[in-house]
Amino acid sequence: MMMKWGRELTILAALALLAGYLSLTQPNFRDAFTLSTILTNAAYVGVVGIGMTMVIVAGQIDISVGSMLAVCALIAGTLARAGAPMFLVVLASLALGLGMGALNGALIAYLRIPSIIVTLATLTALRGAIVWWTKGYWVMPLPPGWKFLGTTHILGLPLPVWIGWTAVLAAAYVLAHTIIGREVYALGSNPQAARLAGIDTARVTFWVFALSGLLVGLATMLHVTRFSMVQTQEGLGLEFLVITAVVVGGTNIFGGSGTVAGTYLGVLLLTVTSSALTFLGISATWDQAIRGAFILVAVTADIVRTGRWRQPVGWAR
Amino acid sequence: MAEPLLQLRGITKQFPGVLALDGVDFALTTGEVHALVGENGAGKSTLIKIISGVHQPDAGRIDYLGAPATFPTPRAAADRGIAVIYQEVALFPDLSVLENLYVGAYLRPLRTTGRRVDWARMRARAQEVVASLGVELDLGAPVHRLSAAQQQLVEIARALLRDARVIIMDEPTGPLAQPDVERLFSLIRQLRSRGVGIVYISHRLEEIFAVADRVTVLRDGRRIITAPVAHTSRDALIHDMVGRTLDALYPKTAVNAGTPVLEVDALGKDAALADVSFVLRRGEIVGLAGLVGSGRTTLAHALFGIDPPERGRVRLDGIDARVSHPGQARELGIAYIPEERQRQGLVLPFSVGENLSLAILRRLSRLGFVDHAREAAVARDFVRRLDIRTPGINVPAAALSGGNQQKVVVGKWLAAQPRVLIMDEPTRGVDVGAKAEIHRLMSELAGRGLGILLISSELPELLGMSDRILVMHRGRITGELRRDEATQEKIMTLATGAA
Amino acid sequence: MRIRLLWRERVLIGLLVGSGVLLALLSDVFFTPANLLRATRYAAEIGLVALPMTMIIISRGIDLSVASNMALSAMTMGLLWQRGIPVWPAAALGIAAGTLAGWLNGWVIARVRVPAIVVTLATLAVYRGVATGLSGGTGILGFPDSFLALGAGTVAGVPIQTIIWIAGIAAAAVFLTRTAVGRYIYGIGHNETALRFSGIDVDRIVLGLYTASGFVSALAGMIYAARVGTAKSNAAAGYELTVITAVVLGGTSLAGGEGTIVGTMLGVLIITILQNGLTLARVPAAVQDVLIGTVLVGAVLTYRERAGRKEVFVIAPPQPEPHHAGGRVLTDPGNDLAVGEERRNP
Amino acid sequence: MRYIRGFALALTLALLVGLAGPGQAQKALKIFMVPKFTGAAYFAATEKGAKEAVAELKARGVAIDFLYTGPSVANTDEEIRMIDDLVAQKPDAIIISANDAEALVPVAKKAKAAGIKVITYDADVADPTARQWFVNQGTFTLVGGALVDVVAEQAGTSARFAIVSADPGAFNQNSWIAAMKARVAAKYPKMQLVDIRYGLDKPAESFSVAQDLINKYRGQLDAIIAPTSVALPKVAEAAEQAGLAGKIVVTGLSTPNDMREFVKKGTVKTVVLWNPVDLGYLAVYVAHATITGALKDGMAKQSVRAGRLGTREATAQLNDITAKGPLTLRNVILLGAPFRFTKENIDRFNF
Repeated sequence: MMMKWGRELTILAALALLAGYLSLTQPNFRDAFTLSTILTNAAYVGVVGIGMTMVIVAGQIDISVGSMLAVCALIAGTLARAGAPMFLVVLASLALGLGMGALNGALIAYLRIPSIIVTLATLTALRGAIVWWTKGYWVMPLPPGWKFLGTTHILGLPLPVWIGWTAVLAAAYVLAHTIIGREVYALGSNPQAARLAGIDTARVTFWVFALSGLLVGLATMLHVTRFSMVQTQEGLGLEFLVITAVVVGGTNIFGGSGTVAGTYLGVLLLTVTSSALTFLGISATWDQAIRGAFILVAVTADIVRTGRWRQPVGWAR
Repeated sequence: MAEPLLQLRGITKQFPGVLALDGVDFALTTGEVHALVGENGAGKSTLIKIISGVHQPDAGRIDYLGAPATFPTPRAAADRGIAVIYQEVALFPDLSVLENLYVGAYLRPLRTTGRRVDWARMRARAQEVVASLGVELDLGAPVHRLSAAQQQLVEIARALLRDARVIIMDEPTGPLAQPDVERLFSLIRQLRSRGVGIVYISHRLEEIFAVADRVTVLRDGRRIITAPVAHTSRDALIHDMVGRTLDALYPKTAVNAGTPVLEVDALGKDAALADVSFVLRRGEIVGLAGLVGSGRTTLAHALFGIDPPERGRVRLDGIDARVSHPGQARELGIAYIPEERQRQGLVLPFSVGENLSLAILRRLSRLGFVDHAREAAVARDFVRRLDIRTPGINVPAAALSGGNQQKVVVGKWLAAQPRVLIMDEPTRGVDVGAKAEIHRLMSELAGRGLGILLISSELPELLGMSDRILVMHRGRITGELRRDEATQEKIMTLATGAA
Repeated sequence: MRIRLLWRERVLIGLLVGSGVLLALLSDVFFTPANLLRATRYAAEIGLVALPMTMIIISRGIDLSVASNMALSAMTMGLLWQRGIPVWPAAALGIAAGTLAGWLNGWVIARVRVPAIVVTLATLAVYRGVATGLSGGTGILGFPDSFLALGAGTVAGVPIQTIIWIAGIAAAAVFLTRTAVGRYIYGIGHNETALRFSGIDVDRIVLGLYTASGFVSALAGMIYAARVGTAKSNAAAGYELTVITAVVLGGTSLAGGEGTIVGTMLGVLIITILQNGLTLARVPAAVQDVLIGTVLVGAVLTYRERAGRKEVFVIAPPQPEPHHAGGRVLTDPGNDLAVGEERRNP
Repeated sequence: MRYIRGFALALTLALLVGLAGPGQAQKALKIFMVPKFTGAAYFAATEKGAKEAVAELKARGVAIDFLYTGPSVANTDEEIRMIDDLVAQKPDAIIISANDAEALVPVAKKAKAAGIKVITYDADVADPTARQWFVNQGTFTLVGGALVDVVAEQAGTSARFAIVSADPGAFNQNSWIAAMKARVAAKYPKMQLVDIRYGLDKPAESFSVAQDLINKYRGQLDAIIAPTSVALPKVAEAAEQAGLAGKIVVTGLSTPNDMREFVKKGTVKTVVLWNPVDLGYLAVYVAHATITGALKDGMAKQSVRAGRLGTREATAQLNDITAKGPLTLRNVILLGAPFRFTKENIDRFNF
């Protein structure tokens, strides 16, 4: 058990250490509201992280999530402004995410173009399309119902946190205990054997990307409904943050293993680290260097912990 | 004889430029082990693929369970109870044993329609099957921690879980040590008694006599003969396979061992290698026997610098040598033909010529630039000397047969002009003709003064080719047998630590 | 010297010529020597960094930290110069810093065996972060003209960095196709284990590749600083994606083992002339982004269509018989079969 | 066969280009305008003003070939490359807002050397000799000072305030911050700047950084200034969600359109900015006057007539504070004093 959840426990320990230190030295960090903001900011990243975990476990990568999020956000905002009821807006965001994810998935699974190339292209092309279409104008003002999803509180925590947790738990269950979920792991672990075992690998790959898109659509709704306008710059650099969280969370970047729980803890750790820089008053100019070094140390430590670095040969780079 | 389970009649399969199968008949009855033999390229794999739904025959008919059948996809064949255990293990290293048993055919909970995986039911059934095989398997362990033999057990258990009526085993003993082979055979007999039909493919003829009921020989896409094994002999089979009479399979010539070329003194590496000492002389072939995991390959890797030793001394021609890296080993004159030919021995997409020159490319370079003309000359020279059958030196190594691929690996190391040659399972998966050629080559090289350390799990090969045999058990050498005193029983006694 | 091009390289040349003709029709300025030479100034930085990147991707690795390294080395140079060290020694030290940063990537990848994508993703943040931290975000300017000439000067009308780039292309192409280490790099991409078992010091080559990438990135960083006349921590932001796009467009396979310097050069040129020509044709930048994404997917799609059939790719002297080195010759029809395929012995 | 696919690709390219590329006008004054990036309402407002001026000039019989183009996201390198490409088309004037004051100097110099009139607007280049005129929306001193004054008026002269800025290397933002510090030192000695954080001009980062500041200094922070339009709405949002709307002063630089909701709700009482439509409008008039010679390079005591704005003085020297300390701006045309948008006046503006 220790072995199986080793990575998750390591992150949990790091998280506890950091949060513990902050709570002791910074009284305001202990505040319930601070905790709630951290959880809320982590919620949508965590939801995107679910999709990214699936994609990476399946042996692929998706760097277009940030651009997809911006597209979903802008179209959702535009619909809301046109008077569409909120449930329709949410459905539209989900459908749009699903559609863009399906486009990625179709190009990757059926036309067999490497995923990094496809999503690199959609990353650039979608962002270009946004600027072309909006000319930089933000979507606002938004109708009063817009912020319902983002700002309603249940038991002291905003709705996005609950939805995020539900999604993480559901995804953890689906990945661990359903046939499609297990097929994702099988595919990432040994694609050729997966084919021989009768798994429709193209179909699984397609759905992994489509689902990743759908989750981006959901994350969009958790994120932008907290604000009274949709900015065209939404989602910039999101892919970097999410991939980092997935890797810190212990998912093998080459596929086959990884958990949604690890990713969610990774997201939390990065969110708390980022807040810690402000709370501890660390000079913002060193911000990026510290975050990068942190990732390097976390991943290296894990590789040393599991003894992978001592393997003499044959370990894929 | 029992009822026919699977019957193939007049199966023909044409690939562009090659007639892979030409009107082949093949029958399998329930509770039968039917061996399929032939040289590489004879059509064995194509036949298997037709049975398992990978290929469709151009002509001929298949009857399965008494009715005409077609298998349009591997899945269709699998669903009807035809399982294949491939040479290269088709498992999922990251997943647990339990899960590997079920990938592609997960069980769902009874009485629900969901896509949920019913772990409890899967575990219960798996335990039942594993217990019925009389073996132990930790269902929770990830497969990458299992030994080759255990991984094969997983594959067999997987076939049984799917109620396989026909199990095709393609070179199943390749990665196994002798006791594991024995265990596999008893397992096969057990399956036979349950009424499973087994198609057994192997290059090791001894195994066919040990386990099979009938044998079919294919050559050049045609069936040569089908006969009960009791009515045939090794030599007859070889003759049918090769199409001519083969000289001795183990053409060992007697040599007078020369001065010691390699002296190993108390070599050690944590628990895997415990104070191993031995001497290898010029012209000598020393066999290294032992079970998988006994430390044979660890010893080879230590000597070759892949995984350098922690303790002990190595002397080459009487001079102390430290090998901390394979490049150093090469420069000192130690060569190593690795166990896994395709993974460790060859760069498959590289051409035959590029593979032959790989270890000596720097020697073929002037001022860092490769002298392509010299490289080509060297490559052609080795293709000729080792009789590597290839259309040319710029054909990718992947296009060659196993035996010829192995000759490329040998050629690569002979080009480096070694004084010590370590051969780790040099004839695994190599057909009988090429096997004899590799053995002849070993004798010839020893005759020219090379010291050869031969690691093999195939006892007849060790007995046939070695001047002396060292037996390892749990990281130490437990005994040494002269050629004239060695027997399979003595080796096994030492190898299992029973002595 | 006989140069035989891969099919995908011929596609790229077709694409280059085709888009060149179109752009010339759309803008009268485009197809003038002055414009094309000027455009190569921008190609040179991307193109230089793309050379070691090609080799790294062939070896089945990746270096995402190149652009950050450009900023870090330029910043190092700037800070040293600001503290009174003459510009050329400062530049040498800046290049040394970049080389060291590359070496550090290589060390963690080769010795600690952390996957390259993870290491360089982290150092992408670290190197730029250090540059920002050291400089506090402010730029340094006022370098002497002798240094600025590196980025703005010409020799016989040809920009200096273009000359450096062309020299780099020649050196890299010769290195990759003619030397033993070049061959090993392809081998590492195909099967690293087999190379280790052939006595080749894979770790040292990998270390060397990332160090070289650091060195070239630093050199490109100097050229960049000289071109814009400033050393600043946000220099060359996002270049890593452009470089990788160019390399992949040039036909190098991210799965390792396949790729050429000529292809990479064509990839860089196509991206450059598309950006240049489309700007001249007054196509908005946003549309250019969409277009370049489409071209990338389209090009890779055409390569994939042909991936089953391999061709000879050699730059080699004529040989009396079909020649081998570096060659990939097709023999086995229909070998896209599943596990356990028997190879026919002709 | 093998070339067909490549040809198809080229054809697709041709179609796309054909759709997007307008023809070129003949024999007209070519004026190109390159903002920092096109994806922002602020720059779209300057485009609006510029086009208004172009239309007026055309109505007066001046043939103008006007092009507004820039990188799609803020990117120094792409801006440099685009300007260099545009210079090759030999425009009569080019109007630039620099993503990076220093890095754009060489390309601006190159354009000037080629006989092109170079006008900077919104964000100047670091070397005044690299361009003819800088159309200044309001000096850093004026704008930074105005922001601090707003804080002093609304939160008292001993307020503790924090700043959420764009990027640690952003020259304009750093200069406004320097001007704020100078103003605090000179006029409000009891006022205290407690922290500066950076949102990297990304909405999500700006938001979480603002939240972290609010959470850390809970009850001890009187104001937050966001001198960047991406961060300001997110800071306002963070204040609202912390239940501090109206209790913590939020101000900064942004357009009335972007901030209208917050101003009407009272979360943000005052937004400081100049009129970007007027800025673009003025820039085109300055460019035109420079081309025609109505404005002569480097000469003091000139004025430029700018349509509905009337005339603006061309100043040879203007003292200002920047990120690099005090600086004397040269050859500047000042739009005017920064404007404060409040609940009362905000509906009069649409940009």
